[in-house]
Amino acid sequence: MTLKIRADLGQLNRIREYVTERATELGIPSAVFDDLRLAVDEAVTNVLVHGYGGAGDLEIELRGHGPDLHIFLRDRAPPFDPVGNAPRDLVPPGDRESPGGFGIFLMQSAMDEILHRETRDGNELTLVKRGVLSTPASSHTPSSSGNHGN
Amino acid sequence: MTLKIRADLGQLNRIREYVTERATELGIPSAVFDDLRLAVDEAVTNVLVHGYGGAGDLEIELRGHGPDLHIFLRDRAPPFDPVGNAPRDLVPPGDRESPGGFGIFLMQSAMDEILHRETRDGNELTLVKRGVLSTPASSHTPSSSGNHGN
Amino acid sequence: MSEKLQIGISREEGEKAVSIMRLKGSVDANTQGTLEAKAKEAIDAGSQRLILDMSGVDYLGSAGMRAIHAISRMLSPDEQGMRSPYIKVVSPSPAAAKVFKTLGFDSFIDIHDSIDDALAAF
Amino acid sequence: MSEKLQIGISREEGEKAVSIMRLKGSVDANTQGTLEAKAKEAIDAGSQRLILDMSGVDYLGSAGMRAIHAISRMLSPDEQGMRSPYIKVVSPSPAAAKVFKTLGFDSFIDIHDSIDDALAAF
Ligand SMILES: Nc1ncnc2c1ncn2[C@@H]1O[C@H](COP(=O)(O)OP(=O)(O)O)[C@@H](O)[C@H]1O
Ligand SMILES: Nc1ncnc2c1ncn2[C@@H]1O[C@H](COP(=O)(O)OP(=O)(O)O)[C@@H](O)[C@H]1O
Repeated sequence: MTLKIRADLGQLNRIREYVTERATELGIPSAVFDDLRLAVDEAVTNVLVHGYGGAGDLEIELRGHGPDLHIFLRDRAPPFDPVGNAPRDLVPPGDRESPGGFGIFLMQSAMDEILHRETRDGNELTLVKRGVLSTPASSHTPSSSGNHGN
Repeated sequence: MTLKIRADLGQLNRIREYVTERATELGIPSAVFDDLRLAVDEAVTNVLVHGYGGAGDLEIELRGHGPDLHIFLRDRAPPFDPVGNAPRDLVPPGDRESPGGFGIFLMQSAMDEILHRETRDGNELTLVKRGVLSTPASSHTPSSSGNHGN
Repeated sequence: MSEKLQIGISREEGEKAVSIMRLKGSVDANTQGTLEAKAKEAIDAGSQRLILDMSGVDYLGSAGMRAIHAISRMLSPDEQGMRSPYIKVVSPSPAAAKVFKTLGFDSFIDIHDSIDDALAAF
Repeated sequence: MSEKLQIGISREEGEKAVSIMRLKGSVDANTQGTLEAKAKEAIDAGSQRLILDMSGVDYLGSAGMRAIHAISRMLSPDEQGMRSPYIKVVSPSPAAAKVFKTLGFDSFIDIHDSIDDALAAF
């Protein structure tokens, strides 16, 4: 179950809805949905705006990994690691003319871990939210579509 | 526990709050409060406006009578029986220039029974709401202040 | 607890000449006049349509319904129809909505869940 | 489900030159420009203070916060203070309120439960 989409900013709504739908299917508590939608929206927005300069191909996959949720975002944009480029400290918005770094900060605060790796033709970001899936004791659950990675 | 008050329309708020407070003390379910406040407000308003022509003395008492609530309203205004003067059918507001009779209609719809009697110097209205008090089986509960009537 | 009636008024931008009246507190015989007077001010200042935002109303009795009826007549003095097209009510409490229904006002005046829905219905 | 952003604007009667913007839908990178443009219109038309009614907002992300920051700068271009005195936010969802807090905007912009409370705070 992967969403493959030629995306521009007009698709952000649809992408957030996809996250909600898949999270529902996976049985994730709805209290967590806001964090997932926020993290995906921020990550995708940055890829579209800074990576593609507007529009480009995206893949979005939500998959259980034991009790954890992994959200994979794949693009074909120039390599960029948002974690390595996370803002140091957040400066209050009143303090400067043009505050920034909000997106990566929010993305990190909404998830437990964010991993970046360069792929052959772009980037794969893994957004991890821990302990949101209820699994049969100590099993490693493959997703229904199998677990053959990228 | 009787509220004795020299009332004008500016006291309607306070009178409705008194109803809420006493109903709470009596353990009446809060779902019923709106009906009680509505009936008392409409009855008191009519006494003030039509009976006293503005302001006058009022007594308001909420008392359990088995499972039923009795609300007594006593005034010293000219005798008037709202029940005997209830509007026949309610005409939709769009139908006529100046619809009226709303107050008595609402009062009746909010309560199970309304009794009027002339007293020595005015009126006593009894607004009855049935089955809103939980009582020890089949007892006739006097109110805490005793049951010596008017 | 409950308060007397306070009314804030804002004028919607656009062609429709709508004013939004935010009611806060109690609409009873004591405050009926305030409501009618504020509505008249808005109408005199050019508003042809009114939205009564009742989300802040903690009490509504027959006096409020008389006020609403009077206001609907200010807005369409000649009409004698079943439905008042120039006044909409937004977000009454369950108790207030019951008063509307009991007196048959729900077939006289539209009730909406949001200001935007009420605006769209004009 | 969620919608793009629609914005209704009304101008509060009174001395304070306040406009109330009712936001409905999503505030994201796609709609950030709409929000900024509508606010600019209101400011150009004379509004010196803005209330953003967020009760209808189903998504707010960093783009929305950049818009709010930009609007606060339009309203007070010279000031470089800790608190923006000319913009108030009303009734954000819990998720939206969390975004404000996470980014430190809660100490930059007042958040209120009702339009009347926001108005009183100007
Ligand atoms: N996918 C990306 N490709 C290239 N640069 C990026 C990407 N994502 C983020 N950036 C850079 O990181 C900066 C910080 O991003 P972010 O935290 O979203 O803040 P903002 O967009 O508010 O400046 C951006 O301004 C941009 O320069
Ligand atoms: N306590 C009272 N004393 C005298 N007349 C009364 C009294 N209560 C009601 N009335 C009369 O009954 C009429 C109907 O009352 P009501 O149903 O409250 O409608 P409204 O006040 O809207 O006309 C009043 O107009 C008034 O003439």
